[in-house]
Amino acid sequence: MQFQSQVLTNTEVSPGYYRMRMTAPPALVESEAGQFVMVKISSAIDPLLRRPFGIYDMGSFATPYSDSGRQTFIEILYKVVGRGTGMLADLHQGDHLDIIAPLGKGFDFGEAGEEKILVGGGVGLAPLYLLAKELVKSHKVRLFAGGRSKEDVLCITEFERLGVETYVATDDGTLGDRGLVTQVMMKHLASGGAPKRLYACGPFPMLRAVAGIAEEMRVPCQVSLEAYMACGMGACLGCVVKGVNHSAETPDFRCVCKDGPVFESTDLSWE
Amino acid sequence: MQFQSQVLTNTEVSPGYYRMRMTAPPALVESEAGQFVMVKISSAIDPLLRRPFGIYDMGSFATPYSDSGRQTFIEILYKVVGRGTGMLADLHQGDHLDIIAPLGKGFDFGEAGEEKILVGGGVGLAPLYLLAKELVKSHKVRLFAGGRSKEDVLCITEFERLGVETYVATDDGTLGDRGLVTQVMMKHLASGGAPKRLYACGPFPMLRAVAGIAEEMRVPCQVSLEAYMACGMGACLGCVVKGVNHSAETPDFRCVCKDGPVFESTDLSWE
Amino acid sequence: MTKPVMSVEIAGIKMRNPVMTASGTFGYGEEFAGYMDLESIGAMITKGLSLKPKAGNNTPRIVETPGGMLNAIGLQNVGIDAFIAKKLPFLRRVNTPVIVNLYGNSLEEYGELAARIDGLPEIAGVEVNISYPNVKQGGIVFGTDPGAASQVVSLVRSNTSKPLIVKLSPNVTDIVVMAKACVDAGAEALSLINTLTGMAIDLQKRRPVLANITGGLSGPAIKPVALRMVWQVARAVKVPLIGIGGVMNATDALEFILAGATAVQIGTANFLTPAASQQIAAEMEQWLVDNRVGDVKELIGALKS
Amino acid sequence: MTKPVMSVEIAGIKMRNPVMTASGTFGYGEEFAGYMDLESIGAMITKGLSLKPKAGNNTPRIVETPGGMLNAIGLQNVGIDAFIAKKLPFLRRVNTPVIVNLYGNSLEEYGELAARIDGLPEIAGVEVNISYPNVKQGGIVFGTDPGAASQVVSLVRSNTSKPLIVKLSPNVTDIVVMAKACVDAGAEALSLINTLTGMAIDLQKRRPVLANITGGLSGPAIKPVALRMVWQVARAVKVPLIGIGGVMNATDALEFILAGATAVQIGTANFLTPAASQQIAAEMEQWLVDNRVGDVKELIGALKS
Ligand SMILES: Cc1cc2nc3c(=O)[nH]c(=O)nc-3n(C[C@H](O)[C@H](O)[C@H](O)COP(=O)(O)OP(=O)(O)OC[C@H]3O[C@@H](n4cnc5c(N)ncnc54)[C@H](O)[C@@H]3O)c2cc1C
Ligand SMILES: Cc1cc2nc3c(=O)[nH]c(=O)nc-3n(C[C@H](O)[C@H](O)[C@H](O)COP(=O)(O)OP(=O)(O)OC[C@H]3O[C@@H](n4cnc5c(N)ncnc54)[C@H](O)[C@@H]3O)c2cc1C
Ligand SMILES: Cc1cc2nc3c(=O)[nH]c(=O)nc-3n(C[C@H](O)[C@H](O)[C@H](O)COP(=O)(O)O)c2cc1C
Ligand SMILES: Cc1cc2nc3c(=O)[nH]c(=O)nc-3n(C[C@H](O)[C@H](O)[C@H](O)COP(=O)(O)O)c2cc1C
Ligand code: FES
Ligand code: FES
Repeated sequence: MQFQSQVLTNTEVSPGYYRMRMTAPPALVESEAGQFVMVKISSAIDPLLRRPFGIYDMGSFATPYSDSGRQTFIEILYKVVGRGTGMLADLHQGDHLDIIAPLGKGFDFGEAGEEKILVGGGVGLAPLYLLAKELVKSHKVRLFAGGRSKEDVLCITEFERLGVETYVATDDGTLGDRGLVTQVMMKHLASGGAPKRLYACGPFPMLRAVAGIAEEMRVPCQVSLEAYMACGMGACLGCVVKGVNHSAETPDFRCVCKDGPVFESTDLSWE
Repeated sequence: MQFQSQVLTNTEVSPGYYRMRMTAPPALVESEAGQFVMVKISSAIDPLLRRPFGIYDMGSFATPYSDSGRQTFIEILYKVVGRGTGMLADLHQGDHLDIIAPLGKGFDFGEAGEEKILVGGGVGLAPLYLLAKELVKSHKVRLFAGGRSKEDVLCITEFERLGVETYVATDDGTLGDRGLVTQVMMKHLASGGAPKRLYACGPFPMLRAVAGIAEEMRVPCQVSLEAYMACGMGACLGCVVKGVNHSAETPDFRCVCKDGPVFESTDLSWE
Repeated sequence: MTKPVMSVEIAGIKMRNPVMTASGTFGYGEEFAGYMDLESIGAMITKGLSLKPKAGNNTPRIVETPGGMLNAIGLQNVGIDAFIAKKLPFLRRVNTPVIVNLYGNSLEEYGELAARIDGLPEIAGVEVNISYPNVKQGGIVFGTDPGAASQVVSLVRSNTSKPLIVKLSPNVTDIVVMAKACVDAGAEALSLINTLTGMAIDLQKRRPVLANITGGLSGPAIKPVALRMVWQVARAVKVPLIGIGGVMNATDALEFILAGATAVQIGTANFLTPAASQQIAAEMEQWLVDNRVGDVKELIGALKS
Repeated sequence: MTKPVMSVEIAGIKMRNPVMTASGTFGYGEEFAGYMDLESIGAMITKGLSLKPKAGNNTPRIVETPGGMLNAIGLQNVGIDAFIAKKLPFLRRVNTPVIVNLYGNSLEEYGELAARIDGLPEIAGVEVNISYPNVKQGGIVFGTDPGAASQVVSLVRSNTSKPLIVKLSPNVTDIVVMAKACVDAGAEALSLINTLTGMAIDLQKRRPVLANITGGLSGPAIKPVALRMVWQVARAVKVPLIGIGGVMNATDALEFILAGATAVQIGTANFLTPAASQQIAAEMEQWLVDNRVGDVKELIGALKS
């Protein structure tokens, strides 16, 4: 669905990281954890393309201005990395955005009661929050959050409020354990019981490491990927990744936008 | 001079017409009536080129935030005609603009004591206000303001507050006399004494008519022209108009941006 | 006022309005069904189809540039047979002409492709892509050499009786020479332009952004070049033209028509607004109403110059 | 860290840094003196000069396009003699190399122009414009025909001993062919690219916007095409290249250098920010410091691909 949205809040939650809440049509609360939005940041031709962001949270609040008495909103959590996100960070309450959402395939919640592990690197935490919100209803959930430094570890309090057990790792040791989040996770998993499902979102090397761990532990693992996108709906074929059956002769390309962004780790080629 | 400016106010003074006040460095109060500014409306590449606007007013106000205790400002009066002016109209207090000013040659005030006539068509009134402010110090000033309809006649009260005698003409007769502003002017001039100098700004046909009247009455006349501009400083040669000596063999092109925008009417070719 | 006439005809293909979707930017149509009414536009053109399925290039395949984008998809497509088996059944149910965009690695492949679709009633016409700049083998030669282009067009012409449109590359010294060669060889209409060859560089990595190094530039940035070429070709050939390049709204579309195009194709704009083609057709109609033009055909080549 | 080396040399012209101003976008230099330090950049190139003063085209001569602008100034210039008499004295006092951009209506005029400036010590070099697309007579032919280009370059070469740069048109099928023809005929350096030929239309008036109908497209929109051409030519010829087309900031400039340019020219950007060339040179130096590059020359053609 394409719709016009208004910025409600746009707050810097950590240096260079923003959390933005914006209005959305009521149908948007049906979005699945792991789905994403494509945002046209300016009605001008610069930047030309929409920018993709995972849905961080959604909900509604009471307002006298809507017929139903409630206003639906969605939230994104984003890092300023270039021109588009830089312009996004400059927006104020009341500014307009043009959004296409919800897009892509979300996470599979697995079976009730099983323990679930979430692994997030940096802003890769974004789509995991909505997932956690759902999972805690019927599962024990642990989160391993990694980042380069303490500024890159986001919204831990929000996860803890959900009742998620959180572990933090930073490359420089300024918050939580020092080291890669996957190393820290392995240490903790070695002591506790084996989880039943892994979910990961973050940089590609981290995802590959998590996929490897899942393979070793023989547990299912879903990863959420990023790719440079033009359309977000399977039309441009710009965002492809190699599927597990890919070879030069028998191409197996999958669209991150349409077949993903969430994939079973075993469906992808990890070279 | 190129400087960063902040919008102070941006008000719709008539449907489709806005008056914008923005901060400027102290040196800008030295600008001459008739000079103009080039505004970069967005730091993005769309719109790419700066847009030219006459300086409508300038001054300073007391503020605790500046070292000198005062903040200099300039004002423009503009009509929304396309993308650039449309985006300008959307700006709010505190938004940033990149400005080059002052540019071009301003009006010549002539001799003290002589009666001066100003003729403005639509938003062509803009540069005449600052001129009037100066002229009223030592001259009697009359203004003939024209427009298509009553919405297109701007800021008359402001001129009257300066002590300028104003006459209004509209094409449809919804305000003042019905007819072309030049016709109305001729009627009034026939009755009063002959003025000593004419100043005009507005659409080209109006300027040509005023130039013709001036020639007949043998009084000096200055006109302020518009042209599509890229640089505003004499570098691109995009904004030229034909000078009085122009012919195919002996080209006489003048830059509106640098040789103007104010010209003696007798210096131009009016074909 | 009565509704203006919006219908046009290209090489015998009757379209309800002059708005078509450009090859490679509209998937196989079905991707857009949830966003717009596929029966609101003039025609749909498929992703470029080759004889065998093609994997396409490695990623990155796309990158934004000022006012445009570069793509080097490398013609990833399911191949003509899978298209016929899996994609055409959906399109068959849509009451809008479907034009297949064909791309051959060799002269023979073009001929074979044309023969393969000749008997299919649900295909309204063929757009031959001789201009694809991203695939090293062949493509660029057919698109920039009048003799080679002529050979391709003749062969396709003799292998199918479908309406035949040829899509031209802008990466040439003289587009008119290419246009004439194609028309002389049997093209009944010309589409122009395909993408301009360009490149983007990642300074920090000191690498080309695209895995393919160069790619095709599309979007608003190329509109002035496309308009110029349509105008030039319109004065040199008699067949209908389809204007392509940076059409984002009805104004852009009508400019192409004034320059001499009978219809336009919407490319990059589909990525920004999935319903762009439908919206543009509707806005064009409104413009005709507002400006008291009874038939869009009155505007074809109506530029005063 | 010690300051990085910013100096480069083009055809024997020593420049303090690789930033030059492009012909036709920097007036005769003096227009910019109030906005920047003319001694902060590598070189200045004059507005295109012809043998006789030229009136240029009628207006409108310029129009904005998406991410760019079209111009059809028509080479309005004071003529070579008035330039020498009236404009050069100012430039003589500025300690920055001045390169004259020359444009002839005929082969002979090119030769005559070259002879006219040969003896002037204040002129550091010549940039021959064979690519001007706006003047019907001649220009476009020299710029798109390798044989004609070769003739012009040979004649200029034999009429002056000044460093000889040739500026190429992008409106060709194969820029490498043109580049090689010019180098073989004696060009010691190549500037690329000049503007892409384009057109803009005023829908309401149903007229071309420009009085000249077509014009030259410049600005950010053309950067991908320019980068691609610099990269192609860099791999084919040995002479230094000057990259031109949409350079707005130091990142753009350094991208051209990675693609194979020894220097860049700033064109349209001068209109947006009169001190653009000075700022870009300063930002480039800062980038070298931040990225620990000791000499800008290390980056020439350093693209990994
Ligand atoms: C499905 C999906 C979900 C995403 N969710 C989030 C999110 O929740 N929060 C968040 O901060 N970011 C998210 N991203 C990444 C985000 O889209 C990019 O950071 C953003 O588009 C960069 O825009 P820019 O204009 O600031 O960067 P640019 O100036 O365009 O580029 C700056 C850098 O970012 C890289 N980049 C640009 N576009 C993308 C892209 N589409 N994907 C990955 N890298 C890109 C460029 O290669 C370049 O290195 C997501 C991406 C995808 C595909
Ligand atoms: C010296 C000078 C002083 C000016 N002072 C004022 C002023 O005080 N108030 C005011 O409202 N306008 C003024 N103008 C006109 C103003 O610059 C244009 O209206 C504005 O640039 C249009 O920008 P746009 O992006 O909205 O229009 P566009 O979308 O670019 O074009 C819309 C229409 O406006 C015309 N136009 C575009 N640029 C110019 C231009 N530079 N000059 C004239 N017409 C143009 C176009 O041809 C087109 O018909 C002045 C122009 C000049 C040259
Ligand atoms: C992602 C992408 C893929 C494309 N694939 C094809 C293709 O397969 N065949 C073809 O003839 N043109 C292809 N094109 C070119 C478009 O059909 C069109 O000619 C071009 O994009 C210019 O139009 P635009 O500026 O409206 O996008 C492709 C363009 C894009 C952006
Ligand atoms: C207004 C204008 C006038 C120009 N005049 C000339 C000229 O006289 N001679 C020439 O060789 N190039 C001329 N050019 C081309 C520029 O030098 C440059 O090659 C082109 O603008 C691309 O660079 P840019 O994108 O940085 O502007 C002109 C360009 C513009 C915009
Ligand atoms: S982003 Fe276009 S296909 Fe995925
Ligand atoms: S606007 Fe560039 S010379 Fe006047």
